[in-house]
Amino acid sequence: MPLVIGVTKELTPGERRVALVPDVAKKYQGLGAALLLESGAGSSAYYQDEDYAPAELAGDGLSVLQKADVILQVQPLGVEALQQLKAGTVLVGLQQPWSSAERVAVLRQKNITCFALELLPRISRAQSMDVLSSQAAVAGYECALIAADHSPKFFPMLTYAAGTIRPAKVLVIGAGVAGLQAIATAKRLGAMVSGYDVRPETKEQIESLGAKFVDTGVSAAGTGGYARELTDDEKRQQAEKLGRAIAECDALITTAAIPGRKAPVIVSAEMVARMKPGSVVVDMAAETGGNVAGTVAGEKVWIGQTLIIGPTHIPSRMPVHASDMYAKNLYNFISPFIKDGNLVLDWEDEVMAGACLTHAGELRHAGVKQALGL
Amino acid sequence: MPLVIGVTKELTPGERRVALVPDVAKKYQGLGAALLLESGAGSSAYYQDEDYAPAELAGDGLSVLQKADVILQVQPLGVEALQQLKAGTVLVGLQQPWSSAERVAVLRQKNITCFALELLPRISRAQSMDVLSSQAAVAGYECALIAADHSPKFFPMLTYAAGTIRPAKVLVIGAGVAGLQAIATAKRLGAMVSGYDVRPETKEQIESLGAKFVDTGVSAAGTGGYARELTDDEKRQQAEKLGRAIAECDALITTAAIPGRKAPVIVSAEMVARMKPGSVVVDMAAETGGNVAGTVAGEKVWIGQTLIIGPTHIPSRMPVHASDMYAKNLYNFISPFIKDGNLVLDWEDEVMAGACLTHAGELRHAGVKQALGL
Amino acid sequence: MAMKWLIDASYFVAAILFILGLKGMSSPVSARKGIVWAGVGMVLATVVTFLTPGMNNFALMLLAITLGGAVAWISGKKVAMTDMPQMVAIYNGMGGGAAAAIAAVEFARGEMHGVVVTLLATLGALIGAVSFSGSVIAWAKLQGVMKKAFRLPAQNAVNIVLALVTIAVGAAIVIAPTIDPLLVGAFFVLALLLGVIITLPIGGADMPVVISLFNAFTGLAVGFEGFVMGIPALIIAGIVVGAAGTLLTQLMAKAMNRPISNILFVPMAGAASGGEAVEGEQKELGAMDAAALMRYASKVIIVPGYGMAVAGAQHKVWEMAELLEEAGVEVVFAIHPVAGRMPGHMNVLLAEAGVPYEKIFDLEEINGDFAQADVALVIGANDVVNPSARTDKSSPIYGMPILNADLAQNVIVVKRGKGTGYSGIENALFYKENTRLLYGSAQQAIGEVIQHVKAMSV
Amino acid sequence: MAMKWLIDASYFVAAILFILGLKGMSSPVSARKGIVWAGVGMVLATVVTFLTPGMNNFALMLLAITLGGAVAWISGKKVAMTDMPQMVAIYNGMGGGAAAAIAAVEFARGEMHGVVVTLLATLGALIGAVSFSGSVIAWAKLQGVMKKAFRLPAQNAVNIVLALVTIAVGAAIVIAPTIDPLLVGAFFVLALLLGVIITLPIGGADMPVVISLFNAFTGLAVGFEGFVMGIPALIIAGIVVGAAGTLLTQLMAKAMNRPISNILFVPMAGAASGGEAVEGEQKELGAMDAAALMRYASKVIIVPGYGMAVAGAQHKVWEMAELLEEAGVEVVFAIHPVAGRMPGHMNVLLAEAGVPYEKIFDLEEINGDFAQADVALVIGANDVVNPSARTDKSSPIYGMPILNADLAQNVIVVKRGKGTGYSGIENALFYKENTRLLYGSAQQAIGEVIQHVKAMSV
Amino acid sequence: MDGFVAIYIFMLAAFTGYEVISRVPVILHTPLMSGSNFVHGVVLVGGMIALGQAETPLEQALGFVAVLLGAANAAGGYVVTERMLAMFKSKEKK
Amino acid sequence: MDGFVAIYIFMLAAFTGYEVISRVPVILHTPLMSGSNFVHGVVLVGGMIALGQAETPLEQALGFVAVLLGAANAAGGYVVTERMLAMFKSKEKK
Ligand SMILES: NC(=O)c1ccc[n+]([C@@H]2O[C@H](COP(=O)([O-])OP(=O)(O)OC[C@H]3O[C@@H](n4cnc5c(N)ncnc54)[C@H](OP(=O)(O)O)[C@@H]3O)[C@@H](O)[C@H]2O)c1
Ligand SMILES: NC(=O)c1ccc[n+]([C@@H]2O[C@H](COP(=O)([O-])OP(=O)(O)OC[C@H]3O[C@@H](n4cnc5c(N)ncnc54)[C@H](OP(=O)(O)O)[C@@H]3O)[C@@H](O)[C@H]2O)c1
Ligand SMILES: NC(=O)c1ccc[n+]([C@@H]2O[C@H](COP(=O)([O-])OP(=O)(O)OC[C@H]3O[C@@H](n4cnc5c(N)ncnc54)[C@H](O)[C@@H]3O)[C@@H](O)[C@H]2O)c1
Ligand SMILES: NC(=O)c1ccc[n+]([C@@H]2O[C@H](COP(=O)([O-])OP(=O)(O)OC[C@H]3O[C@@H](n4cnc5c(N)ncnc54)[C@H](O)[C@@H]3O)[C@@H](O)[C@H]2O)c1
Repeated sequence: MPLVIGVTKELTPGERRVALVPDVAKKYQGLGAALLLESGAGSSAYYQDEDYAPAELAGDGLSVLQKADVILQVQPLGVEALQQLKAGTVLVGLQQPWSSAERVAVLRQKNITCFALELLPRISRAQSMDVLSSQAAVAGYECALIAADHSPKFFPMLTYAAGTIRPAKVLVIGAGVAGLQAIATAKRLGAMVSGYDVRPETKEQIESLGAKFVDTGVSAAGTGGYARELTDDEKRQQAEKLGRAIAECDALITTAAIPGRKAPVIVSAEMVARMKPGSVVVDMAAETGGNVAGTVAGEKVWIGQTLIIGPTHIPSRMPVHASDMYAKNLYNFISPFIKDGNLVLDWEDEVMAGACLTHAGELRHAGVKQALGL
Repeated sequence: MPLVIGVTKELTPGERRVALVPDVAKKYQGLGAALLLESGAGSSAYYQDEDYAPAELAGDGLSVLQKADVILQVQPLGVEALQQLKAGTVLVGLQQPWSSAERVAVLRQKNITCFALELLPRISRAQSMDVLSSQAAVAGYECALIAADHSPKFFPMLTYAAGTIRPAKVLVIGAGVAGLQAIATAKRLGAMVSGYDVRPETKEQIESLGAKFVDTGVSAAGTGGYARELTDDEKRQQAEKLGRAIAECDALITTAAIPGRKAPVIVSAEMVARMKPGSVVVDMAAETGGNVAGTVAGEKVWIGQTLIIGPTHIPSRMPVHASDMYAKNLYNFISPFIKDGNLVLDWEDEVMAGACLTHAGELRHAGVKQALGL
Repeated sequence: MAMKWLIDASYFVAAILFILGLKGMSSPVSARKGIVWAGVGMVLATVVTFLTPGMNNFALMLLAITLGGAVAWISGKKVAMTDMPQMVAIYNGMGGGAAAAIAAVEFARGEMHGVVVTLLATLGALIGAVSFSGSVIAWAKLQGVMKKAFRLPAQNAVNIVLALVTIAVGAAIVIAPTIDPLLVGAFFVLALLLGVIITLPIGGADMPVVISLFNAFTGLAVGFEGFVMGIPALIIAGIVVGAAGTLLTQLMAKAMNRPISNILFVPMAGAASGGEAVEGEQKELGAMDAAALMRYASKVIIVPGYGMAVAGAQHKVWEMAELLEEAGVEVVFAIHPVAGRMPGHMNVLLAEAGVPYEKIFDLEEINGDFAQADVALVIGANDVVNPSARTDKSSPIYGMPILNADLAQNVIVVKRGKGTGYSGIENALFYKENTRLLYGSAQQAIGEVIQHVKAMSV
Repeated sequence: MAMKWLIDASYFVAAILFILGLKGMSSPVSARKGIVWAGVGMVLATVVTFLTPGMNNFALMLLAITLGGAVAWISGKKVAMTDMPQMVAIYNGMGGGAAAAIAAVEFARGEMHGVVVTLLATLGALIGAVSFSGSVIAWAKLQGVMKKAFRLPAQNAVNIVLALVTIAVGAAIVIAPTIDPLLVGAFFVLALLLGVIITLPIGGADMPVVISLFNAFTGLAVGFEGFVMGIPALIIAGIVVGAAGTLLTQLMAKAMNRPISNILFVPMAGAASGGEAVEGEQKELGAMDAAALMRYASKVIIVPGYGMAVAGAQHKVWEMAELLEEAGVEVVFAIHPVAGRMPGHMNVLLAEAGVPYEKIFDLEEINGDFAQADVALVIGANDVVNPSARTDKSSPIYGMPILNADLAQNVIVVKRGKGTGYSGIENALFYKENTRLLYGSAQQAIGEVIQHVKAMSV
Repeated sequence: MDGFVAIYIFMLAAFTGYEVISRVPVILHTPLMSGSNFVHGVVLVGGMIALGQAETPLEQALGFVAVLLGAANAAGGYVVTERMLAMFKSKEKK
Repeated sequence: MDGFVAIYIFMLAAFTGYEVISRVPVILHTPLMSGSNFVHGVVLVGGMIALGQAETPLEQALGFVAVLLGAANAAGGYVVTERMLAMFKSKEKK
């Protein structure tokens, strides 16, 4: 009996991605694995059941959960779904480990081997498995488009028969993967872009895209490519300098995040109040609380004459490519351990071991253990 | 008593532009004219009443209509509003002359001098007054953004850690002012763009933006920069070649128009059916019937796995700059006749005379006369 | 002996300085150093010549030097910059005259050794005399002293016959065992006449080429007389100038697109020029001149048009602008409201090329600046710089505001040929006095300009 | 008389051909024509020499020519391309030897007229002999016949003393009223020894410069012997080569970043080289070499990295690529999945520069092609071409797929200095045999390359 | 001087003259013409020697003319060239 | 030959040599070195004349060496240069 890899429809509302795309399905089959797909799993991302052939199709998600040895998912499975799994099932996908106490209990109890790609060590070799990066790239691009689309102004400079329109000013706060992508996209559209981040090395990175760096004199270099939280004093200084840049811009895109925590609030209500009429804010961090005071996740709110957009499920706005990237990341993560139709995990592998949330009834990840108080 | 120039809130639902912006208001005042502004007229375009100071503010539109000598408007005034005007009032703005039989009757009866900027002769000197061009530029840009925003794919090429995403293919049909702008914007975003138009000179123009021209071998060069309608045979040939290009693209933007007529239907239901799952169509001509079979103005409809968007009031998506451009166009049209606070029309002026719909009780424009059967 | 050695050595150094001087003058960077070096060589050679043993007539010599030198120096200082070409012509003619006079002295002394020396002396005399009288005519024409272009009925035939006769007389002098003063006299008269006859029919526009040719002639003549008198400094300087001058003449003729033969030999069929365009002629210039004009300008305004878009030349244009800026030139872009074929056409392209927004100005912002610009570079634009929009009521573009490119000191227009623009009308700007056309598709033409700008910035 | 005239004229023509030949060889376009012209000149000069009146020993002469010519011809044909430098050295040494031998014959005949001629003969002999023995040593070292670099204790002092003694003996020969065979013999021995002693300590990398120097020496020696024998063809060819060779030596030394004095005079302080980097040295190359390598390549793969982004060099890079393509080179871009600092970083930049999508390949598509590429041009990339990712388990980038730039025939790396990349680790690729570093910020470095590519495409 | 030596000198000088200016920008054509015009002003030296050796009044007269013209050539050539090249001055400093 | 004439020739030839190769791309350094090496192979002519005039066995021996070495210089120089330059062939045709 070869390894059965299962994929279900995503149940989270607003989620349109799928953890397996036809191209990648063929590769799994090439490794000798059998595929079990809930019928219509890819349809929200425009992938048709027949494209996955010769994967086996299941009429409902339940049978997939019950039969599969490995389950690929985008959003974490709910507790009920987890209860359906065979003992020893391997789960691969995003698991929101920092808010997973209840799920972890079930995972341990059912002896499920759960890989949380949020925990993936950020080493060079793991880049091709890094769903956070790939989905952040999608999100950054989308947020820039949302900003341009909602702005009541042109982004590019435009000389026309009766005059000249100066280019819009776009400010991007947080220059991680998503922020840089947003900068690049806004630049492409012709806007005058500045970028800001607490990590000092981002200055060169922002400038390498032809944008300006807003220098506040505050640095928050953390470890592993992530940022640390700032002290209050630093926050005040940052706020002062940033406030000015924010007041000047026509569109503001915020992408700041600190892994495992609520997103930092960087743009205060007072800053928003100083923005120009008709300015637009896209808060990419809305789902984790938002970088901007007043953001409501999933809504567009007006604060004075400023529109604050708090988009959620951003990669789902681009399900075809977001799924494609996601599925390839998962494949790169798990495929080294599939040999001749069998899954042989190698606990010596630092990437695999590092991304493991639970295995054999244990919560394996120290950071998560601490965060959940277990 | 100086000339009073009046501006009211636009009443048409969905219209967010305003015919006068603060910068231009100052210029009118510099010519000695007095301004009468309905309070809040600019607010939908983010222009505040106080920015127009020292214009006089009127609490309601009615008093503006009754007092002003010249009224600047975006959308044509309704019959009721027209009834309120003083005899001899001068109207400047878009008038939808081809569907204005009822309004023309009132205009004539009330001896109103009405300038329809749709009728503006397209000569070089008049380019700075050409609202069709300026608003088309806005619309073209917006349509490209709408397409990008709704596409489930990346427009640009993107190499990331687990592979490469090829750039999206965008096809723009109709390469007038709006079409070229859409091409330029899609190019900016990194898509592979092709363009198509019946006028042969557009080939060079499309290529001058770095896009490809889809050659169908059909030409429909008309007079005055506009296109003529095609014969059935030509339509068939065009359809054949175009069909292939449409089936290949990820996003389709249509902007084809023939002035004074319903927009030509270029993309048939059968062509839409051949499009790829997840493809997006933005039909800029939706308001005048659409270039695509199945377009519904103001709605997004799914035909199979293809999303067809029929946006309306497109320039209102960008009211700040659209109003700014529009207001400058109007100013360039009417200001040459304002001297020391008086309006002195010069009927020798070919641009002014050419744009006149009614004056002194007469319907002046031969083409409109014919079209309305008067 | 020591004196002779000193003199020889000085001549040697002078010769080197002349060569280095010319080398210097062939690059804008070192040109001024070049003339100074050559000047030092000249002073050295002149001063040591006074030390030559066995010389007489020092008073006369000093008088001649003072007189000739002073008059030339003062007139050279005073003359207007625009009259420079004729001054070069006349000074060059004097050099040719001097060479001829030296030959005359040698003939008068009757001391020539051998056929070769006589041959060289005669050749030098011929060339020098032709250069002398020809240069005088060239000067007279350019100076306006002589107005019309005189043309003999069978100009070419007359030229050839006269030349053959002169050469025959010269040959007779060389062959004759002793020197016959009559023959020599006739020879000089013929040679002088030849110079006049050749130069008379040549028109003003071709004059620089002819002057350059006479310059090469004088060089050769000096070189030959150097052989006769055995002074290597004269030989080297003369021959080097002769060779350099010949090349230069070719280069100049090429830059003007006129083969030398066309200039010297009058075309057979009737009158030459005759206005082909109503308002003058489109004057071409090469990429190198365009490059030099801009490289040594203070301010350049670039006016892009639809042609730049068609050629896809925006990247090249920006590269050129950057190079010019590196060289200290102020470069800005002027965008006309309706340049191209859609609103913002030029913006899209310039953004694509990476031109920063601060360098882009619209019509209202920039129109006052053209008068201060050294060069307006119009790239594939036509209607938007057509001055008839200002004045000609019948023009289809009458009333459209235009970019005042015509007010710049120099206008360079890059286009492929005589194509009109969107409105299909002629553009008087292209025929203006201070306008030059750089023909070619913009991408390639600007590419060449770039190459030359780089060469000038080494 | 007629024969003498024919011979002289032939020498004259040969001299012109030599000059034109060298001129031709200084541009890639005409280089092959150049050697052919020089060859024709050589044959002409050799053939007419047989006609010289009053010559004997024809049999010996033919034998020597046949022998020397045939051996050299055949060995020249057979030698591997990589062994060319030592062949040039040895042939050059033979030329020097020939010049010295001619001087020896003249000394043996004892017929020298005047101090100047003796001086020239002696100088020629000295230079020729040094060039001869030095070249032989250079050959031996390059060929591997002589393995170690011999270095005397006080090398520089020994060199100077030996040179002074040799010159003193030479001076004695010149001053002496008659020629003393003993003195002459000693002189030649000393001169030969000098060549050996100078060359012995020079390392293999510096050899080309030294060979070029000896080449200039031989030229001068030939020129001097030409003066002695009164054969202008020798004078001209010799001196022209002497001057050209001197310039060339300077250019080569400059291209290698080694002043000539550093090469000839051993640095005082102990051993010279000494490995500073673990796995070898980073070998620099100039923009001109980079340009030439790519201009004459068939296929170039460009690997852009974060450094290109930092430098904002994308426009320049694409311009260079276009120029190369015009010259017939196939140029493609290879984008590593994680080049830069965000997904698609390189895509954004290349799109901005206008690189068409068809020219952009990702890792999987292109990795097989590097082995067929003549040049891999790595621009500001580091980690993504680091071969340690393949093999070194301890490396932080172990396991990351990399672009196989190291498989290309030549690798050119553009970076500012010894900065590491994102992972902060050394890159063995930069120290590989076939890798050359072009230092500088990418924008400026590629700009220079462009300039040189253009110069080569005239 | 020996005939062939003269020709060699001629040939080499011609080569030198040709090479030295073979890559001159058009903007320098006129100054360079003027500069080479100055250089052949060295004919003055020939004139001086001719005049210095002149004995008869005719010879003296001709010699005088030669020196006069030569001096004018040299002096005028220098001044004019110098003025033309002055326009390259400001830029050189940058 | 007169001393100063010799120096003039020297000077001019040096100028010519210098100018002729002053703008040579690095890729041509080695071929050009080889080519100029070939050119001074004309020393063969000197050797031939020396040998042609040789009378004593010593002179003959030395002359023989001169010709032998000169011929090797010329022949070897040509072949090697020709081979090096052959790599520019394919490109020229384009
Ligand atoms: N901006 C808008 O919204 C808009 C819309 C519609 C119409 N227009 C009209 O378009 C015109 C724009 O003026 P413009 O000055 O930009 O353009 P233009 O007047 O159309 O002139 C373009 C010039 O470019 C030259 N050209 C074409 N291809 C070239 C190439 N590859 N390289 C170099 N030169 C090339 C042509 O001359 P050769 O053939 O000799 O090369 C032509 O003279 C105006 O009349 C305007 O009214 C503008
Ligand atoms: N793409 C992504 O999504 C992403 C995200 C995060 C991290 N990363 C990491 O980033 C790295 C990308 O590799 P890479 O090869 O592109 O870059 P890299 O390894 O960071 O190397 C960049 C090189 O460019 C040189 N450089 C810097 N400025 C320069 C300039 N102005 N001109 C010329 N050279 C310059 C530096 O050397 P000098 O200082 O000597 O000039 C340096 O060696 C990988 O390690 C990848 O894992 C990628
Ligand atoms: N080595 C690897 O393999 C690898 C892989 C992926 C990402 N990375 C690196 O990790 C870094 C972080 O990536 P990410 O996008 O996942 O980060 P993220 O999503 O965790 O955070 C986004 C950005 O917000 C910034 N930020 C946090 N607090 C802020 C504040 N108060 N004000 C302003 N900005 C604030 C962070 O510095 C970060 O740049 C990136 O620079 C990326 O290059 C490395
Ligand atoms: N001379 C001037 O001053 C001036 C001013 C403005 C515009 N113009 C020119 O007028 C032209 C039309 O401008 P517009 O944008 O107002 O046009 P429009 O909005 O009337 O039409 C849009 C485009 O649709 C095209 N079209 C019509 N039927 C079609 C079909 N069946 N298939 C494909 N395409 C079809 C037309 O050719 C036109 O290009 C433009 O090229 C513009 O350059 C000139």
